[in-house]
Amino acid sequence: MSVPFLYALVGIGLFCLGFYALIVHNHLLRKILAINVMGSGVFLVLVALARRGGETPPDPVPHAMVITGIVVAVSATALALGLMLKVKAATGRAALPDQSRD
Amino acid sequence: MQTVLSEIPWALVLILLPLAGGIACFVLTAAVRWLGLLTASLVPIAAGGLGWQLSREGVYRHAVGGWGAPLGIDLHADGLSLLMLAMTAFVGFGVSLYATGYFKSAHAARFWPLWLLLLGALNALFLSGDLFNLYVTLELVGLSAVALTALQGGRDALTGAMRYLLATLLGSLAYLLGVALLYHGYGTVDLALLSERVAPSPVVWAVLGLMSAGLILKTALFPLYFWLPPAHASAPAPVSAVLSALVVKASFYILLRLWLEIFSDISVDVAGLFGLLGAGAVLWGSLQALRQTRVKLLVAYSTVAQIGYLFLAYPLASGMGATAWSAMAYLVFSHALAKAAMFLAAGNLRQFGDHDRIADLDRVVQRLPLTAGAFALAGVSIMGLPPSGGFNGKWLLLQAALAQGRWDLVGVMFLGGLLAVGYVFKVLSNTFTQAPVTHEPISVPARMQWAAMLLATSAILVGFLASPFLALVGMGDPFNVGELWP
Amino acid sequence: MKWRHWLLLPLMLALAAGLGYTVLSLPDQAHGLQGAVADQLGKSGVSNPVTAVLLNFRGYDTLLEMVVLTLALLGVWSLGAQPAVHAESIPGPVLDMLTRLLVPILIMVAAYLLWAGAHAPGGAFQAGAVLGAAGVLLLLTGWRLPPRGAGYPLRVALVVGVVAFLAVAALPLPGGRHLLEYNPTYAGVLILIIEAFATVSIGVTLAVLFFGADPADKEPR
Amino acid sequence: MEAMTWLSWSFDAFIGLGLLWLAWRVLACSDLFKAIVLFIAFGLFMALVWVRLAAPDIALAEAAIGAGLTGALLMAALARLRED
Repeated sequence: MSVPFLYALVGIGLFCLGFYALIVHNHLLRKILAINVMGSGVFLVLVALARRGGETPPDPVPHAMVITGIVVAVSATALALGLMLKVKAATGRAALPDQSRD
Repeated sequence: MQTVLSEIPWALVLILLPLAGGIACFVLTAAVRWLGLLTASLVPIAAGGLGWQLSREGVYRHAVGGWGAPLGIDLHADGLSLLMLAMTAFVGFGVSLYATGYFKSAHAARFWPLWLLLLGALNALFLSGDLFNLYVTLELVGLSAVALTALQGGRDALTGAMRYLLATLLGSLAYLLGVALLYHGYGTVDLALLSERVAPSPVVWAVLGLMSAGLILKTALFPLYFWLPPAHASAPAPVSAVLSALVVKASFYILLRLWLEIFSDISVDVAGLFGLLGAGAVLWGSLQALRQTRVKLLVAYSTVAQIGYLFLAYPLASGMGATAWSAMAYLVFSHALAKAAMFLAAGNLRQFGDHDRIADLDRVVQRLPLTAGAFALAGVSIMGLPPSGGFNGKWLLLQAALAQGRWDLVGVMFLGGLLAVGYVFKVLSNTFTQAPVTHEPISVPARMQWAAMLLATSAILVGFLASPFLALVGMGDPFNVGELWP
Repeated sequence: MKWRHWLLLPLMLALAAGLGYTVLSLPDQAHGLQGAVADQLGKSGVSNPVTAVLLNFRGYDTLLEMVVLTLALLGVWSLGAQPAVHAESIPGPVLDMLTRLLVPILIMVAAYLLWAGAHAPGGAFQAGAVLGAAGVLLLLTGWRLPPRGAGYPLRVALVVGVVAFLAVAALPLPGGRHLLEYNPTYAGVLILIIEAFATVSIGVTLAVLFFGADPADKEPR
Repeated sequence: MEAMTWLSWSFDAFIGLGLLWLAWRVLACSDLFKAIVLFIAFGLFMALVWVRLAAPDIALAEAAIGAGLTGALLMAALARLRED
């Protein structure tokens, strides 16, 4: 298997791993980490596949998209962390209350 | 005069004006209310200008930076974009008017920048013709909506906002993975170019699955609606109105565009699945709404149900495209007006009695007649009774279902209508009587009542304007069906 | 509770397998936009293709992305005061000395990255992040913005990048040209101006996000 | 030449597997502090991958933002979480 496909598959793996962790874990910090891992997976797919076909200069468009994506990810993470602290302050736990019991 | 008006790039004004207004509100904290209301009143004028421009010159395209797709980003406006932009501008104005009375100084300084940026993000989303650019606007909409939900704090609002944030980020990432695969499959992210290039392949199927799942989650279609009721019910009233009326329509719009441009030729079976989920949403959402004991939760579940109607159009469009898509356009627009009015009225009720328990509403009809009237008029449109925009939409949808012998969907619409009558009257019937627990009423500013009334009346009036409405929506033939009904 | 997770596992494996199959079904040769970028690079005003895409060909995305960053800040500030990090994190002499040494270096690195972005790896986001890191180090050693700078001046610094970007974007419109259309003669200068202001805003925003709340926020916690 | 290609391929395979292993540890290890440290390591590994994929611009952005500042934000949040 060529290197671009190898990394693209790793990206898919990260996406699925993060998705699974996002559902399974209760702690909000862990959910935020999971979202970030998922995002890294998507970025990896985006850039790795641009390398298909060898040593020619790589396609800069996905590179620019990923830089945009990284900034979006850090913005979302900052808001999520701030919200998590407020949830902890309001409920005493950094986890979402079980909806079925509400 | 005419040349000056036609030379103004109204579409760009719709994007740049609210963004600049939001930033001005952030810096000049002392003048937020006036800056905010001014911006929100200029946006409908710009939307009107764009409509005028479209009707004279046809579909609008703008190559940002002068590059043109696929290298650059293209903006694009047709009748469908105009429908969403007009909806945003109109609801946005009503909500802004309301918000000038609702938020006190500290919260006002936080509300206006976020809200104007959300307004600009929604306009940018409805004008974008580029899938990656749509991802960025989608994140703008999502983050500002979450921040607005948490604005006033409180346990329910904070946990609701957190759940909402995680759901919306997950949806965006699924969508983005779809964009990545499309780019590597077809070498562009421009929607118009993709619609020429896409052919059935494993990539398209995976993209259809990823993007549909992500956008359905963000639209809160049954069964992925879990995040909507807590967020929409616990947000401040003007924010709830924006979330239910506009924000869920943003992801709905992207899904619709993708369907019309790319996916409808690939698969008809998926339309059946969308219809099934829509039917589930109508029945389940309405039943849940009927069970609620608080006004805002009831209205939030009603949104879950009304989103379902929008998806009923997909299976019906394969046989009777013009009728089904006309119905959907009507439902999108009138639901936005009616639901915003309902949430604003619910906010008034809450402020008036300092609670929103349905059973304890105390002689509201006599003491807050405008608000009760707004709720009732909005209810008429939500139930789909004539004359109203909601009636036109549901009547057209029913016609499409009857003509194609889809008795199952006819039954769903009939039941959904009955349940809607049930939940609207559950609130209304309690507004006449004296509550067991009486309370001291808290005064509600007149403009908050008039804002709700304005939107509710518009939801009724739009029912009388069928032919100009559909002529505008049909501009540029966004649905590929020729003339829209009638 | 746990049995649900076990049920989820096969679903995830199926998802991974499906997506993996999709990726492998793609052709071996990429047909992206590298050709189109290379053709127009001469008119973009910079010679680093990534910077050309970020600030010129797809500059509109970057403009909106600056708004995303501002929005994150607005969102965090609108949550109100956050608990302060406890006194145990008051720095020792080592961190203090390190900071004195590092902050000037980081600022110089940021300036270099900003300038280099036109022709080599680098650019406003990398430079802004380095500037933000310098700000975080300062905050860690206990430095705080003086009260006079916390209100209006801070807010101006936070949005100056977006404002400059918006201004340059709207500049061609009165002449009937396109949004964000640069005259190729001045494209390089315009890009550098946008990037310089953007770097300041990105750096300040990231440092302030680390701090948590609006330093001018007098609301009791 | 053949040996070089094979060596380079196995290096990439090693990084790819290492990335997956790190992500799994980030999401599964019991201590949150450790998880954040591992996440920062994950970010630095990502930066290495970007270099391997001929994307030095992203590598810089990832190291500075993805690993550096996100890591700092996470650490600060964890410290505040454990305040009370």
